[in-house]
Amino acid sequence: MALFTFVFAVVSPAFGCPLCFGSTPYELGLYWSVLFLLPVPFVIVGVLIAWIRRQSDGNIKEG
Amino acid sequence: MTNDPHGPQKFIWKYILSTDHKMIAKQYLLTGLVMALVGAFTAYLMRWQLGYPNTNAPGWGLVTPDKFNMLVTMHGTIMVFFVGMPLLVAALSNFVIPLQIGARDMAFPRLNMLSYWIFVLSCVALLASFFVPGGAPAGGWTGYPPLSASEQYTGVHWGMVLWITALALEFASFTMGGINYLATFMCLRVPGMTYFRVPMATWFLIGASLAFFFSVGPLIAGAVMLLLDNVAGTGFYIPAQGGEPLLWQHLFWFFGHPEVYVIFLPAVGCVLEILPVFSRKPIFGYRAIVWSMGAALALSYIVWAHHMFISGMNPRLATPFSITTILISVPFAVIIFCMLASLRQGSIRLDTPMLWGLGFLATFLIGGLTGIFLGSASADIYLHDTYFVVAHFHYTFFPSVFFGGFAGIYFWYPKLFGRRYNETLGKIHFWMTFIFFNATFWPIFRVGAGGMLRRIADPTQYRILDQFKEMNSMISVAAFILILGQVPFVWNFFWSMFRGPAADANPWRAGTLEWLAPSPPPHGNWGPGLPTVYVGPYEYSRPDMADDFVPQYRPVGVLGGPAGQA
Amino acid sequence: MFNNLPQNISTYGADIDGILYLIYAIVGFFFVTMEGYLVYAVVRYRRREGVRAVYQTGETWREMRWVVGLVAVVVFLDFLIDFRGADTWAKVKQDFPSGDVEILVKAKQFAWTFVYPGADGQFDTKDDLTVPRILHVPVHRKIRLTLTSEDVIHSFCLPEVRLKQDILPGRRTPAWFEVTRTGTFSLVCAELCGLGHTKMLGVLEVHDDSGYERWLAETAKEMFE
Amino acid sequence: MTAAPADSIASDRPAPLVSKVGMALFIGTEAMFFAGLISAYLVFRVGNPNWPPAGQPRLPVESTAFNTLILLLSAAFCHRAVSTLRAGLARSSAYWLGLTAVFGLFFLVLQGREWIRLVQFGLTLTSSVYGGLFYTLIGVHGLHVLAGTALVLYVLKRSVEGRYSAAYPLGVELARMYWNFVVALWPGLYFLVYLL
Repeated sequence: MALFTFVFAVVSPAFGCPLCFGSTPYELGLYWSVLFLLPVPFVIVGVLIAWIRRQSDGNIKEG
Repeated sequence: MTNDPHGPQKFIWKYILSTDHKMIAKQYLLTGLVMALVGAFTAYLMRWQLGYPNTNAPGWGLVTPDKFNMLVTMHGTIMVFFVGMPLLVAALSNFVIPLQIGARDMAFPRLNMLSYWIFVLSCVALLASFFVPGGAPAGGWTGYPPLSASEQYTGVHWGMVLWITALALEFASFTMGGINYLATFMCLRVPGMTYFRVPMATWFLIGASLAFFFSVGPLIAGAVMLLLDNVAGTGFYIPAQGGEPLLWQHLFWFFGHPEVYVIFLPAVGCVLEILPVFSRKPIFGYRAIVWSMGAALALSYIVWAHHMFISGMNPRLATPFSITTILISVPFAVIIFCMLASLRQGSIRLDTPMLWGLGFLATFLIGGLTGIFLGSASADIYLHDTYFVVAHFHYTFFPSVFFGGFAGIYFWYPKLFGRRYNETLGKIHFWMTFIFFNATFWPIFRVGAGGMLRRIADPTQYRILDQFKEMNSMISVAAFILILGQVPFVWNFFWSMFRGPAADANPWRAGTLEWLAPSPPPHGNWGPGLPTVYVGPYEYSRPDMADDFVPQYRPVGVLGGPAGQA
Repeated sequence: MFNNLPQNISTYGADIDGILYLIYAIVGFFFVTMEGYLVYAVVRYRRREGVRAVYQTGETWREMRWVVGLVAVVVFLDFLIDFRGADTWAKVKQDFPSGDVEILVKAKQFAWTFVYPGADGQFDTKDDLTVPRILHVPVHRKIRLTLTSEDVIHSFCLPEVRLKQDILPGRRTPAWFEVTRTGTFSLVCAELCGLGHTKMLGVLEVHDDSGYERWLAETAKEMFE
Repeated sequence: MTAAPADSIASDRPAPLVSKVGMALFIGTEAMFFAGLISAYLVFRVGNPNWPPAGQPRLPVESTAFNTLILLLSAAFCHRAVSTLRAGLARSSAYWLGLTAVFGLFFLVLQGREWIRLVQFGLTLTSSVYGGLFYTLIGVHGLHVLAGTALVLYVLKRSVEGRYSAAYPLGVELARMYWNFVVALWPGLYFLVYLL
C-alpha cells in the first residue's frame, strides 16, 4: 500500500501537468483517455481486495 | 464431476476431456511446444531471407516481401501468445499451483478443461489464416491500424479477421484460466499455507495472472473495434472516417506491457524455485522479492506509453512515462540482487534445471539492462524500430519462455511424467541453446545500433546496411543451429517419457509440497488426507537440523527464523 | 556495441549519442559486475564434500543492507538518465525553433514526396515545388518539417541525423533538424507500412547555401516551363 | 480463507466462497473491458468539440431515462430474490427472479425500439464514428444485459426445480452479483453517452 501511495504521489502530478499543455481538443481526447485508464486497474484491484476481505472476514487468519 | 476420478478411465476422459489439472497442464505443454515448432519455422524463413536475401529458402522457396510481412506478424503472434502464454502461464500454473498449495485440483476443473479447448480452437483459427485467400495477416504482431484495419492497405482480409478472432478466443481461454488460478490460490490453500509460506513459483504465476487479468480488457475492447473496422466498415481507426489510429496503440500497449510480465514472471518464479533447491540455501529476501513483484506489477500498468514515444502522441507525455519506465528497474534490481545473494555461500549443484536457471539469469540480465536504453525517450528517438529493439525483446522473451520454461520443464519433469530425463542430453541441449542464442542475438544489438530497421524484408536495399552483410549471414547460421539445438530436447522429452528410469517422489530433495505427492501424482494428488504446512518453503541447511532441508509438510515444532514465523 | 553507429551529421545528434553512451557506461558497469559475480559465485560455491551451505534468509535489514545500498545507486542512476534524457528529448521533440526552411513531407504507400513553398514562402500556392523521393536541404539551416500521410502510419527516419518520427494519417506532425555536413544520406520508412515497406526509400541531399539556391531555381524552372 | 474444503473433488456442489471469488474476478475483467471501451469513447468525445457531429440525430434522452429506471428496479427485484431466499421463502424468491428477468427483457425491448428509430434517422454503425461508438458501447452493454437475463432465467429454472434453499442460495447470489454489475454499469454509460 505504501508503494501505491508513493507511486501515485510521485507520478500523478507528472501526468496531471501535460493536461494544461494540450492545446487542441484532439490532443485532449487522448489525454483524458490515458488519464482515465491509468487508475482503473488499481481501483478495480482495490475494490476486489476489499470485497474479498469482507466476504471472508472472520476467516482470514494471516496478516 | 462427470466421471469417476478414481476408477479406470476411458481414453477420451483421461487424455482428451480430462478435468485433471495435471493432464490439462500436459495438454497445454504439448500444444505450446507444437506451436513453438511453427514459430521456429517462421523464424527460419525470415532469417534465411535476411541472411541470404532473395534466394530460395530450402523447404519453402523464395520469401517475397508480402510473405515476409506475414511471417513477421505470425512469428510474433505465435511466439508471444501461442508459445509463451500456454507454456509459462497455462501449463505451469495448472501443474504447479494446485500441487504447491496443496489443493486436489483447480477450483473449477470443468472451466479449466473448457479453457484448454478454447485455446486449441484459437490455435486452429490462427493457423488457418495461412490457408485462406489473401494469406496470413501482414500488419505486424502489434497490428497497427490503419494498416490492419482495412483490406485496401495489405490485401489481407480473412487472415486479419482470423487473427483477431484467434486472439479473442485465446484471451477468453486465458481469462477462464486466470479465474481458476486466482480463485484456487485464494481459496484452496491447505491449512498452514499462509501467504508468506507460498512457494515462489506460485507467487509469480499468480502475479502473472494478475498482470494479465486487469490489462486484457482494454485490448479486447480495442480488438472488438478493430474487428468491426474490418468486417462492418466502421472507422474507429481510419482517419478518413473520423477515426484515430493512436487509439489502438494506446489500448494495445496498455495490455502490452503487463503482457511482458505475464510471460516473464512465471519464468522468474521457476528460477527462484530452482535456485534454493540446487544451492541448498533459503531464498534470500523472500518478502522483499514478493513485494518487489507487487511493485513491478503496479508499475507495469503505468508505463505503456513508452511504446509510443515517437508515435506522434504529444511529446510532453514522454518524460513522465520515461521516468516510470526506468523506475521499473528498481524492483527488478531487488529481485536480481536477491537471486545473486541466494547463490552466495551456497552449495551449488549444476544439474540441468540449475543450468537453465543460471542461463536465464545471465541472459535476462542483458535483456533487462538494454531495456534502459529503450525506456529513455531520447535514446528511443534513434533506437525505436531498429534491430536493437528486436534484440532487446528477444533477450527478454527468449530467456523467459525458453530458459525459464525449460528450467521449469526439466525441474518438474520427474513429477510430470514419473520418469527421469537424460541428464547428458539435457546439458547438451542447454549449452547448444545458450551458446547459439547469444551468438544469434548479441550481434543483432550491433546491427540494430548500426541502423538496421525491424520488419524490413531485404537489407540489401539500404546503403547503411552494406557493412552488415556478413554479420547478417552469421546471425542466420547461428539461428539455424539454435533451432537444430532443440532436437536433443525433443528426443529427450519423448524418449524419457516412456523409457526413462522411474523417478521417486522427491528426486531433488526439495521442500515444497509438490514433492510430497507421488510421481506422477494421481488424480486428487494427495490420497485420503490433505497435507498440512508447518514451515516456509525454503528451509535448507538450517544449522539446528541434521538433515539439510525441512519440507513444508514436516511438523518440527516451533521453528525460529523469519520464514518460519510467517 | 555502439562503435558502428552511422556517422552523425546533425546538431542534436551528439546529444542523442551522448545519452546512448551514458546509458552504455552505466549498464556496462552493472553487466560486468553482475555477470562477473554470477560466474564467480557458481565457481566459488560449487558443492564440495563436507561443506554445508550457510543458512541466510535475507529477512533482516542487516542482511539486506547491501541490496538497499545498491538499489539506492540504481535509483540515483535512473534519475540521472531521466534528467539527461529529458533535456535532449525537449530539444529534439518539444521546443521547435522557428525554421529557416519549411518543407511539407507527404508519405503514402510506398513513396515520399516533398513540397517546398516556393518563392512566396506559402504552401498551397501555385509556385509550390513538388519533388519526389529526394529531400534537398541546405546545410547549417534549421529545417522545419510538417509530416503528413495519406493512408497508413509511416515513420520518417533519417538515421544519420538521429531523427525518427511516426507519421499519423489525418494529422500534421511537426519535426525539425539541422545538418552540419553536405552530402547524400539515407532516408527510410521505419514503421511497417505494407507490402513495399522495404523499398520505401528516399534520399537526403544536403547542399551548401549556394548549391541549394541553385537547385531551387533549377527545379522551379523545370516545373513551370 | 485458509479453511479449504475437505475434498473438492468428491463434492458435487462448488464451495460458495470459491465461486463468488471466481465471479468477482470475472466481473473485474469485464470492468476492465468496459474501461477500455469508455477510454476509447473519451478519445472521440473529448476530441470532438461538435458532439454529436453535424447531420447525426440526437439520442433519445428521456425515454432512455425511463429505461434506466426499469433496469434499476430489476436490480432491486434481484436483491429481493436473494433476501427472500435467505429467509427461506424459495417460492417467493423464484417470483422475484422472474420479475427481474421480465424487467431485463423489457429494457432490451425498449432499447431495440429506440435503435430502430435511430437507424431510421440515419444513425448507423458506419454513418460516423459517433454512430459506431454508440452502437458498439451500448450494444456491448445490451449483450451483457442479454447474458445476464439468460443467467437469471437459468437460475429461475433451477429455482423452480427446487435446487436452492436458505442453506444453499449460491446460484441466486452469483446471478445477483452479475446482474448488479450489469445494472451498475448502465447509469455510468447513460451519463457518458446520452447526457455528456
